[in-house]
Amino acid sequence: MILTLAVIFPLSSAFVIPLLHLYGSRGLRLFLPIMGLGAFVLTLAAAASGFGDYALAFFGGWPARLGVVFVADGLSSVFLALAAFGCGASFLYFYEQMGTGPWRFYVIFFLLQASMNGVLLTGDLFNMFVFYEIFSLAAYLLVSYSLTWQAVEAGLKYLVMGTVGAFFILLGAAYAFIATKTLNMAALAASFPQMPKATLIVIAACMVVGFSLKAGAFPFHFWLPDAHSSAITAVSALLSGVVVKVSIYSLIRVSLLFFGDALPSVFDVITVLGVLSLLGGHLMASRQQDIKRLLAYSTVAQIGYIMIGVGMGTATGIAAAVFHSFNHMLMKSGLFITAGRLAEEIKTRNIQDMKGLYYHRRGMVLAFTVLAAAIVGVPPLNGFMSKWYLVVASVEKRSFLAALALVFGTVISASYYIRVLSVFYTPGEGFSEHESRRPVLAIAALFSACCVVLGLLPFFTPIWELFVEVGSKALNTKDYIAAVLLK
Amino acid sequence: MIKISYATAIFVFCIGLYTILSKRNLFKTVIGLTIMESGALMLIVTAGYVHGGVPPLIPMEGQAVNPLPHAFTLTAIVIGASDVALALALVIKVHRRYKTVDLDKIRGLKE
Amino acid sequence: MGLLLLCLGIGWWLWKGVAAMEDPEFIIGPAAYYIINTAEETGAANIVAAILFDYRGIDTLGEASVIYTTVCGVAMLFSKSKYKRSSAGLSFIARRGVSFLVPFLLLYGSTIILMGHMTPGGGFQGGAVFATVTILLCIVFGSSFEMSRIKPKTKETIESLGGLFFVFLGGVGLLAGAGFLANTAAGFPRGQVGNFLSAGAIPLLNIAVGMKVGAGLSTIFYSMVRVLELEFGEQMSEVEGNDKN
Amino acid sequence: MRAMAFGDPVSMVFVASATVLSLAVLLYNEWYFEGKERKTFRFLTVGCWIASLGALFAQDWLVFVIFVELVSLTLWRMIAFADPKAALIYLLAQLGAAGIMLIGVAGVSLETGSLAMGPVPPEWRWFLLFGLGIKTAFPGLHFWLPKAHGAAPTPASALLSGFAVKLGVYGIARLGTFASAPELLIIGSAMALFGVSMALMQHDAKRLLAYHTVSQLGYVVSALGVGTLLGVAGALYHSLAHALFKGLLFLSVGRLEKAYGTKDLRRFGGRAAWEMPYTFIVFIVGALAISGFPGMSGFVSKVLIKEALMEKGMYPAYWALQVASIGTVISFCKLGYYGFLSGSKEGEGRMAREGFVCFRDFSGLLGMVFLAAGTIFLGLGAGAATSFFGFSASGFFARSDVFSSLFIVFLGAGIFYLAKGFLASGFKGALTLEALLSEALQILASVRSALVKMHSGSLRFYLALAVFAALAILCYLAR
Amino acid sequence: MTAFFAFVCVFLALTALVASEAEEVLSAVISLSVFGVLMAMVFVILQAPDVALTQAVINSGLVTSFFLVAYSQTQKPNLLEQKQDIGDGQ
Repeated sequence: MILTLAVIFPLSSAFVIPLLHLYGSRGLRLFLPIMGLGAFVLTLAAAASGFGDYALAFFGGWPARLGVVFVADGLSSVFLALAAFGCGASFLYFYEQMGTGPWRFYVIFFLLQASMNGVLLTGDLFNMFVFYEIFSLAAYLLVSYSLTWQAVEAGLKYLVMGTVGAFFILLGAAYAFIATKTLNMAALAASFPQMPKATLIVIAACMVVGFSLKAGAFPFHFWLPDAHSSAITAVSALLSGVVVKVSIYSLIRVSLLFFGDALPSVFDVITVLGVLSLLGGHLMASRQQDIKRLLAYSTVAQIGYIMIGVGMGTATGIAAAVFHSFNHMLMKSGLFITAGRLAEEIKTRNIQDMKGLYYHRRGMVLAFTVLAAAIVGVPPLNGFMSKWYLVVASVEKRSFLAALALVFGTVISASYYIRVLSVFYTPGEGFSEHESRRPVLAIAALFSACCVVLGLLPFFTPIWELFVEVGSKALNTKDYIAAVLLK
Repeated sequence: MIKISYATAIFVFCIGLYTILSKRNLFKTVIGLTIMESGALMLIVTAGYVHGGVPPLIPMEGQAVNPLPHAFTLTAIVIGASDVALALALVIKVHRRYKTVDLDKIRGLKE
Repeated sequence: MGLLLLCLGIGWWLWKGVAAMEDPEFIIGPAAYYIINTAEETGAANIVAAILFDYRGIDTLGEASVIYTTVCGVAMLFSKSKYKRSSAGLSFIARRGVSFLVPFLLLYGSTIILMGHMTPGGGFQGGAVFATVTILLCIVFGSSFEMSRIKPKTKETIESLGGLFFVFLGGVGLLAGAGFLANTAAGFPRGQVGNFLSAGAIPLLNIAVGMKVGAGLSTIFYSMVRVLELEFGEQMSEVEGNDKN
Repeated sequence: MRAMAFGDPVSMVFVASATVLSLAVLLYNEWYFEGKERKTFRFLTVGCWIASLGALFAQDWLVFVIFVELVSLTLWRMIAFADPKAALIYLLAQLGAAGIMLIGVAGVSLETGSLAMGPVPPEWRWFLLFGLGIKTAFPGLHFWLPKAHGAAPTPASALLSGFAVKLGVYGIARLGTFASAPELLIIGSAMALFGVSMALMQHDAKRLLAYHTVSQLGYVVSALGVGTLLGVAGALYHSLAHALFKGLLFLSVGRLEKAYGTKDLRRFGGRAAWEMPYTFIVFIVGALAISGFPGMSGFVSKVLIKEALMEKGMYPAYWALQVASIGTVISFCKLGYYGFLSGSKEGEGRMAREGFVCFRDFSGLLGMVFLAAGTIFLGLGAGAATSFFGFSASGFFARSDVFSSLFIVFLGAGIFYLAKGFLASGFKGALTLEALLSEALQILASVRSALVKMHSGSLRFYLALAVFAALAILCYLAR
Repeated sequence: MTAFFAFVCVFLALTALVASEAEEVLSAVISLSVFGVLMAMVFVILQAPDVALTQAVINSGLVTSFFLVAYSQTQKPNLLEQKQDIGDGQ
């Protein structure tokens, strides 16, 4: 019941907004926060329901084998929580900045949130493709929302590459359907090992290419820096923090369920993509002059970290990847919100012109520093802990290339983040002296506080065992198949 | 019969991919998207075809064709159509700024 | 030349993937169940409509919201353009001929929607026919005429109402405790297979989707065509001439 | 993860050295800095002290790596005051070292199931050794040390060579089992010789001291390599003594630098001995200690190390250390002579009065006197100190040890006196590691520019690359 | 039946090639709608009436009209300067 509502409530609020705008625009100012809050609470509820045991929701009363089924297990509940916080923060930021003027933005925002919950919950391959299409279209539109020529060009390039990626996923789903004549993921997972090897290869390649193209892994990442840097602040925080993670979730779900034992070499491909994105992202980020492009390339690199975790294919690997996705959402959304707000206030995005910003906007720059320290991997913060678990996972699989890449990535990311921070802290010419408005500071402060808390948590509470348990549950497909099909 | 349609579907998919890669005109890219999408559709529909099949309507005489891919293709066609509509809207906007639809001139956002 | 090789390489791998599978003699998987039980479980004669609106209803809701996103997006992209000038209509003969044809087109579209659960057709196809009707009006009579007949406000209302109607029908299933978009399980009358009032909620869902797709696609076309400017000079006078009669 | 517990004798030694040194540096800061800088440096020094205490009390490798990174962060902040670029290189080297140690620690936690500090299975020992090597500036990995010391303000470099480098030694001590580790011996003696030879070539006082840190650590590492209780005791004693007298030397050079505004030996005033008598006296104490003059802490620890080496019959290492200590004596005579005694043309004009007007001037000297007293106490009270380690080296002041170290000191002074002209100029060293490093950076820069050219903005190229990657994946999966 | 289907498939591939290789965008769009109609015919042969109807209406009907509108937008010499239209520098 909760799972269906988590998708249907934001969807229906997206349908309601035009009516409110046309016939009762006074009500819009009241309804929007309610809808935003409702979507946030319902997504968290769906996450909570799925954490302990499998939570199922059958559509139309049909059993899993016939109709579509929503499955919430440990893996999807962590990503649901991630989506809830990310969307909540961006919604708050945009609502505080623009109010209810651009009501069409909210329609697309709620559609994006609904379809994201749909992808994270669905247990059916074609249904995942449909929801995937919705949130991709919504993402293309949000990127080109500001209608500046950069945003429109970035939106078009994102659309063309994203659609090519979507067609590869459609092809993969089609091949899976041809071989087994069913599209329910559990039924597919059961019948994948008996499939001829040639088809298996095609499905694996299509799925990996499609999802890593959407996630922005290295050879396919070219749209990401343009899209994330030319979008408005709320959207780039949303894209980098949350939208990219949903593709990672689908990659994890598909590669674990289908290719866990049928085609283990898929995980080596994912690791190689991860290492490539890590090196490429950091190298490109180290020469950027525009702060938002720097953060966008840093996202490509962090996606590389996550894919290395996934590529290990072990319980600790998946746990490290999931933990790092959550951390990265906190860090990157916070960084984009603070950097974006600073860039908007001083009307320039060039790092060199931001000299001496610390002495004029102390709160925002402090939050930026904590978040940057976290993303580089300075010990007490959560970035370090997730990097530590990634190293443990890669050492467990004896893949030293990945471990050394992680270390190399830390070193390079330290070099360019410190370059930015040193510009902030050198005393420079006077900007207009004023502190950003309350809510934005609150969001930034909340995110940096979460970074510190999550960094220290693994020392005092068994939070890491929780994640390893999520990873191991995601790994054993037999349990998933039994839970979905037999009930 | 089924193998021929599979071959055509894959060939059409490759033509679409080739159009996107090789042509410099933005409209040709969007045309390539449509062609690629139609290739994928044809692949899904032929997945459900059974020799000597009959359309899946209740008063069926003989073995009916598998109706499941038809539902997916319906959805995929409409998804493709909305993709193309959005792509064309963005193409118009890009044309407004660059005054051209030549892809090699639309390189404002570099490294 | 290299690009051709790339694509053919992909094509060769795809062909190897497909060639490895033998042709099916009979239907396996859930489709076999659908073919046997659609008649008595959903009462719809058209199995594809039954799958679309009953067995896998959430897919269609997703589908409708894909169109809804595109419509809202395209309207957003063009909402800031200031130029609302009417596009030139066609000659008198074309106008008279089309005005004769439009009612039949509307009739055809509505039959596709309403008979969706018996004959091939349904919400999407019917909605698309309605959209072609509005496009026809827009081209033949000029966009200002079409705007006067069907205001963008009404189109948006129809679209949103369609979506809400769909979600409401689904909610009925949810309230009846049989899961979202439940058809006969939620108490919708199944009726006799083959006649008009049958197949529970499927015709209603068809209407909802028809409203949504029809209004949506015409809004897309309208917001794209609206900013079409006039050729300077000769066409200007011709437009005034047409509008008088 | 049982993280914190009171350390055993090994960590107590390092805790003592850390506390003494940071106290001295705190006092010295009062004099060295003015205004806002003083406040931040006070805060940074205390932070560095606390972080190193955390590292020394850590009972498990992960917490140790975390606190070591925090120490290098605070030191980076200190160095960044003077020269951000050198500070960045320092921090990147430390982060890389910590990363590689992390890999080793991950391996350890996998093999032994627990993260407890202690002997490490041989397979992962190399990772940890590599990481700790960067920290203790093994010969190949020391590229950051001279640059960091050259640029850092004096208190920072005192802290840096005082106990930041010592944490690496502490790690190696924790790492070592009681079996003799031949690789440590080789590395130790190589470090000793390399450090001294490079120091002789320097004409910048701080870089000279930096290379001496490398060579003194060579002593400690080779002592650890011996593997016997005596070896470990010698190593610990020497690292404690080294922390004190190296800190003392750095602070005194710092006073020279502040007074004469330059670090270059060739341009000192020449009459510093008369103008700054107290600094000169304290410098002499430090120089004698480092060259192992009997009665100083250096002497005791060197004797311990040499005895340990002789006991296990490792003659090549023994003779390497002997030669290194001769070199040390030569270079400190050079530092003393050019720094304090002989003048040079450019240095004439500057005059420096060492007035004691307010507590601030006084506190600068107080810190150094504090360290000098510590060195002397460690030297004379050797009997009490060694009992602390649980064994009694009775005949400590055996005549043979006294004579051999006296002989080394006078031999070194003699050689210096003869080759004074040759050493004065100090030519640029031969193969500096910086060339190698910039070579690696060159490759990185070319890879990066190739990447930048790839992001040409043309959509067709992006898609072509995506399809090519898809094809590559297909071929890989199908092999 | 198979021979007829093979003929349609060859014709289909030809129209796709024309749609991609034609110099003039208008002729490419027209051949795209022909391609859509042919695809509808293929779906009929493959016993999929629903899909054929949708394909006919949407791909050869609506998508072609969108293409034509978009194409006319870009060909129309801009009567007046379009600066405001793009809403630069939001």
